[in-house]
Amino acid sequence: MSKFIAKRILSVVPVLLVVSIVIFSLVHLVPGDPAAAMLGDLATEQDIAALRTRMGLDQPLARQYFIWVGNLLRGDFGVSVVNNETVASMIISHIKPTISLAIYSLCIAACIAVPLGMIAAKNKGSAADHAVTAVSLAGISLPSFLLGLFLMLLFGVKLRLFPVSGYKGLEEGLGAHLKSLTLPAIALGFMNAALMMRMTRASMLEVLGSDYIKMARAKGVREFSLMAKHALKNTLVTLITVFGQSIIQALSGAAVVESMFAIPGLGQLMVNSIGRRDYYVIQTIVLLIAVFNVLVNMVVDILYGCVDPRVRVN
Amino acid sequence: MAEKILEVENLCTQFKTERGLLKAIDGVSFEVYRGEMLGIVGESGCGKSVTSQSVLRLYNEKNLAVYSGQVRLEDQNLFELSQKEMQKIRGARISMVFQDALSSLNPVFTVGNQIMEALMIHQNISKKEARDKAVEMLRLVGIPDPEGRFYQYPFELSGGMRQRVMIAVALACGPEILIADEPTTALDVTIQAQIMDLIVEMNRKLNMGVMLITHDLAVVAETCHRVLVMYLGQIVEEGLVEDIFDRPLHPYTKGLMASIPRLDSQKGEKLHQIKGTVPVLGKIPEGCRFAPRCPYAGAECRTKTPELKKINESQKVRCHLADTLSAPCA
Amino acid sequence: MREGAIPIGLSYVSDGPDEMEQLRKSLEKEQRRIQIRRFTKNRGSVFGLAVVTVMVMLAVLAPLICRYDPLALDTVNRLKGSSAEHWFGTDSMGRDVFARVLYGARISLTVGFLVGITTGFLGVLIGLYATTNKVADNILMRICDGLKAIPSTLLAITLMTVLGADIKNVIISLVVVSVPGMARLARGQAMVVKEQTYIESMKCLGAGKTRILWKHIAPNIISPVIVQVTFVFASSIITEAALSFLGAGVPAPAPSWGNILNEGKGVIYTAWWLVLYPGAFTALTVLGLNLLGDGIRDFIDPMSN
Amino acid sequence: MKKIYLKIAVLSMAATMALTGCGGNSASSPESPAASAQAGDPAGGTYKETLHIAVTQQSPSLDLHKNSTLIARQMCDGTVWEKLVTLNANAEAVPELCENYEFSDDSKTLSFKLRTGVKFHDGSEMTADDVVASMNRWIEGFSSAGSMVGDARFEKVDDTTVRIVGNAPLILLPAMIAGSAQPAAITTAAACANEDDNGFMKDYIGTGPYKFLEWKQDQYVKLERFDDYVSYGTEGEAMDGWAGYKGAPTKYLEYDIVPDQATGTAGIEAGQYDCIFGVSDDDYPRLEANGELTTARSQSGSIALIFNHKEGIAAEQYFRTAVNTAIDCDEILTAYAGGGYELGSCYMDAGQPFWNTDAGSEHYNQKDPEKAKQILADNGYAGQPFRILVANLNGMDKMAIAMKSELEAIGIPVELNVVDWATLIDYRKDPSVFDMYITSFAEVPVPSLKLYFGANYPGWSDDPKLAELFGKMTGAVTLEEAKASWEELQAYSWEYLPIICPGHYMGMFAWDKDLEGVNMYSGGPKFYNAGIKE
Repeated sequence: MSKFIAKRILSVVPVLLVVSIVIFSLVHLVPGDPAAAMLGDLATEQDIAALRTRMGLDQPLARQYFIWVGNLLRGDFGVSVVNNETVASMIISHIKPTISLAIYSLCIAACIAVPLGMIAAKNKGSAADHAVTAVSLAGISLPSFLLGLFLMLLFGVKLRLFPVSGYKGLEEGLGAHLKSLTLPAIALGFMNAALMMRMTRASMLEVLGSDYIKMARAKGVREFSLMAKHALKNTLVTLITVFGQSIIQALSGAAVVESMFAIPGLGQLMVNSIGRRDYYVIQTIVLLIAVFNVLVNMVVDILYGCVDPRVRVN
Repeated sequence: MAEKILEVENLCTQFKTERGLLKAIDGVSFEVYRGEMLGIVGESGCGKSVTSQSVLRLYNEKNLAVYSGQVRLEDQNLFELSQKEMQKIRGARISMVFQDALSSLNPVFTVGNQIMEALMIHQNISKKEARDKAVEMLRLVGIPDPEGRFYQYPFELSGGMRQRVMIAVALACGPEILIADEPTTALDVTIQAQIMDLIVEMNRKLNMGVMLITHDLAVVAETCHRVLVMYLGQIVEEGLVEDIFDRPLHPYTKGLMASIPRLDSQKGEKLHQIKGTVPVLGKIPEGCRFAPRCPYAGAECRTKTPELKKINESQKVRCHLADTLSAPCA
Repeated sequence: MREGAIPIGLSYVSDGPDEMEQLRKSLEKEQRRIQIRRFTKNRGSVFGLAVVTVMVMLAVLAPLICRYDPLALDTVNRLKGSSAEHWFGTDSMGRDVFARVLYGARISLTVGFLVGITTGFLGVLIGLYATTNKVADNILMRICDGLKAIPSTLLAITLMTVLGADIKNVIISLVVVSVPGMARLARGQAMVVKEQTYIESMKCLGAGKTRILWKHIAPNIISPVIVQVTFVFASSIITEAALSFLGAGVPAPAPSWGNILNEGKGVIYTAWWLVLYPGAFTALTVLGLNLLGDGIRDFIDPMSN
Repeated sequence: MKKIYLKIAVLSMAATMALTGCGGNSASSPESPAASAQAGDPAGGTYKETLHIAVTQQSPSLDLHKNSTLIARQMCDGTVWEKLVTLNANAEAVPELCENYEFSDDSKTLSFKLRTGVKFHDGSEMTADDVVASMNRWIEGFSSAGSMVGDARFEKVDDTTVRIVGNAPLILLPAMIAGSAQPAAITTAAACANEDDNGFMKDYIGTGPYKFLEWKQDQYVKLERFDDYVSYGTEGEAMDGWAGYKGAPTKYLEYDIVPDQATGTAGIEAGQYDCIFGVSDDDYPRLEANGELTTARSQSGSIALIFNHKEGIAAEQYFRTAVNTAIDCDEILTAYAGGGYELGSCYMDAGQPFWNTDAGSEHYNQKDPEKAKQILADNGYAGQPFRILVANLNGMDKMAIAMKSELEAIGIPVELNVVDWATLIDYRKDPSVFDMYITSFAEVPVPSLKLYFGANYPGWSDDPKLAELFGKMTGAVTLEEAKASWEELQAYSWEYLPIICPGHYMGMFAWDKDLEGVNMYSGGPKFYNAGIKE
């Protein structure tokens, strides 16, 4: 197992290399630069040019890349153009809302989707099944920003059940925290829920149609135990994959939802940073998400091994 | 004759499909006696597997299958039981062995666990007893090092081993009837023989009735006492092995027998073939179901459905021409 | 489906080779008939096909259906609700929303379609050639992994900022974002097919590499690719809308569903129709494509579900 | 000739302004913000502890010396930092941290007599050294100031006097100190020296009624009342523009950063914010009709359609004239802002009534496509495409779309290049990629800060007569003289067309109807006298 993990960790290196080169070149190919953004709307060209030189942006690109990577390896992520804050502290202050939002939306998704998907599969062709299928199709077809707008209009303005925007940190109380995140979490989680429901149903159907379920039934296993023991454990592999995908999706896809609901998370930081050409912040966030991506996939693979003995050997 | 333990009477199984109800088996009746081996043969799609699974009511009755007729296990009609009562029959009194052990054993549980499960469901015994018994079963079906194998997963075993494990699962609770649905099809020839030997041995040792479903006539000839020949959801001929192999009455049975390659046949001689193919279930011909492919079929055969008639003490046949064709053919 | 599938197979006793061939053909025909029936019996996929067809028709026939030029300004009549003249109302520059939504369908569907097709082609190309050379395979797959590790919306936004707002660039960005997934799929499938005996036998017969790749492997991996293409089509429509929603998609004044929505976002409280109609069209089209994709998958591979 | 601005003069003027309804503000609510700009009285009752103010963006830095972002000024100018002088309602520079200031007869020497006893937020007292350091840092960070004073710098005369001796008249300098995009905030000498790697101030220490408390990126900027604040005016008296007494009735000002306009609007309707910035024109009528809210709008700046005078078709005078003759400013601005604009040919905004002039207005908003066609035909226009570079920021691209449709009607093919703002800032440096770009200018106190008159500013209006008139204005010895030159300059400008100024955009705001004392003079609400009585 440790060999497997070590191998996986090592395989992160080429991925990160590719990601860092791609994102560095992209970011530096984008027209405009942070110097102009730092000086504001009415700054003169002279002032901008002077700042650019000061920031080392007139150096050759390759040199800038190696400087950046060198600093990264030393644990120095650089400094943001906003208020001269270090990228590390900026990310730390922005990652909390994103994590909260991701966990919240995943909880909503998983708690609803998995049982519903199983019920639908168990009662294939029933009204419940059709309802679940319809909801999951709607979810897959409804972009989060549309759903977000709708939720905001309905629950925030018309019914006033939830605040339309404005993030409340955990330090302001769990209730307020969750309340401020409910609408965005639904907007973000609905598509994941739909996907999970669909996958749960599909893989459950596949499992239920399998020979070993027939065999289990033939040896007299009770229906509940059939679902809860035989079927669920075999469905877990699919569920773990979908769950892993959803975590990545929730973290990386939060940009639109976060800026819509004014949640100061990583996604919003990223979109804002693109606007102000905050090179180091953009690059670090993308790298961070890439690392996270790889880590989640690794954890998923390890969990596979726990669930399915066949994977353990390979 | 030995004690009759299972009696199937006028069993019909219909499937709910996109095109409405589809009759997969139509009025099948037979008995199984204690200690006997009953072979059920026929082409793929003739309904032999459906028959065996209908006996255990394995098809989902909510949205897939509609059963009618009777399946009596010692005067108890299985079709009248609740699902709960049915669960007590399955695996305990009637067990089943499937064709593909790799897909039929749950991949995520150890083989020992799967045998124990059957034991713990039906017998009120402790985990430890169940474990010991499971190891015992593994030994019984001829698995070397049963203690070690106990903790292995199905994918870690060879095909023959897996099949033995499945037989162990099926026999764990000492059933009165074992249904073996093409138990050797997926195996190598040498392993096939070993598994068949095992089934025959178990049949003798445990004195249970075995329903052997297969399309391998050679296996039937070697192991079974009686044979049912099925065609398109009906039994077309029933009889002792000797009867069927030596004096087949139904033209279809004759065709089957003629198509067995024989050592004494001439090299280069073409094997016998039955003309045409099995029709789709939805398009069952009128009259005798075999008529379109039957070389002897006359006018009556195409309009009137024949009954399964008793020809002699042990043999029944479903053919209008049974009497005229009773002379042995080529 | 699997539970209901009733085994219909070849008899082990059968006819001669000619008849075998005939039989195979008739069986294939029967199979096709069953597939088509399965497709048409599935109300979802028929609905999907209908929605997509209607959308395409609306897009193609937009100039005949619309009374207004989608670009014609009429600032006096800005942000007017539905009326006999303007079925879907007008936007903040007085343009007819009905016309903009229909013409928007042209752009959104074109973007989605071209992204789907291009992604499919490039994915197969990369996937196939990745199987021919271990080094190339490693490099290509690492690049794919790298690109996949970057969140697609963010990657697309950045690409758009680099390339500049232009429909062509929207397509390029979305293709870059979706090709890695497709390439991985194609490669995986190709790897499986490659190991199969008939490919081995083709090699023994001395068939050229390119010939084997395109004539023998490609057709065998095309089914899952086609299914995936419909899903890329659908997701591209969503991503395009998201890009435009964030102001980095199809540039004004050309209408796309995303940039109509982007405009509507600012006035959602006064002019909800600017969000509702393009939103509904987007959701409906994506729904249609998803259903169609499911239908196609069942059609090609009934065992998949 | 000596001009001394004294406290008394300011007060009398303030009274007049109050009577006339306060010049530049056009508040549409029944409760005029100017009327309610009564100084808050912390002693006269308790006030809600924190005001939540939703703003749409945050600034890269709050260093006002070096950063020209509007939001930084809206939050901090006059609130955290004060200047030697500030603007009254007539956009004249009047004392704030000085007792008075005076020019020499040639207007080349400007001296300030400093107030004493003014406390910085770090507890220290303001000295002449602090002022000199701050003013000189400002000059170096703000190239418009730099180009006015050349290499002249502030110097300490005695403990309470500082002065600057310029090479040319400095008559426009006080207004620039008071109200330019980079106002001359006074901070400590130590804070001036403590800069980060990019040259921005690290510590935000001012003399204003609020001290900087906390800035959570993308969340909020929080200010806290500075208890040792010594105000300039007298308690209870009305403010005049930005000048006068600041009472700080509210303990905390929290500027919440809410980028999405619709979210902000929904938030104030749901009672989550006490005030929101950046209300869109489409939401404005609804908020105006809401009995719980007070709304206000004021001219916040002007739009500039800037021609490329260096290369391409727009370098031709006839072409610029034709474009200006053809366009319908009303339509262009409606497309951009709905009802959130005001027409007007004056380059300066309503907040600077002193500089208001209609010189050149006969060339403004002619909407005469036929005449424009004629001009094009007479000059042999061959159908070269007209490339407009525009950002999708705040819907500015809609102006370009409207122009495209208008210009194509007279036979000018228009190519739009819609980019994001940072890209526009980059692209506009290259004269080969555009013929016109669109930008906007926030209010400036003096016309010399209209950067587009400079030959080096992207657009490159390199015209001898324009330069001469501009020089005449900046070199004027009295304000009246400067005003006269400005009129001449604007009249010529409408012929030469360095830019087309189609009109002014409105800043629109809404706040809780119980919120009193919001200062609405120029550039958005200020809250140093605002509070909600409990």
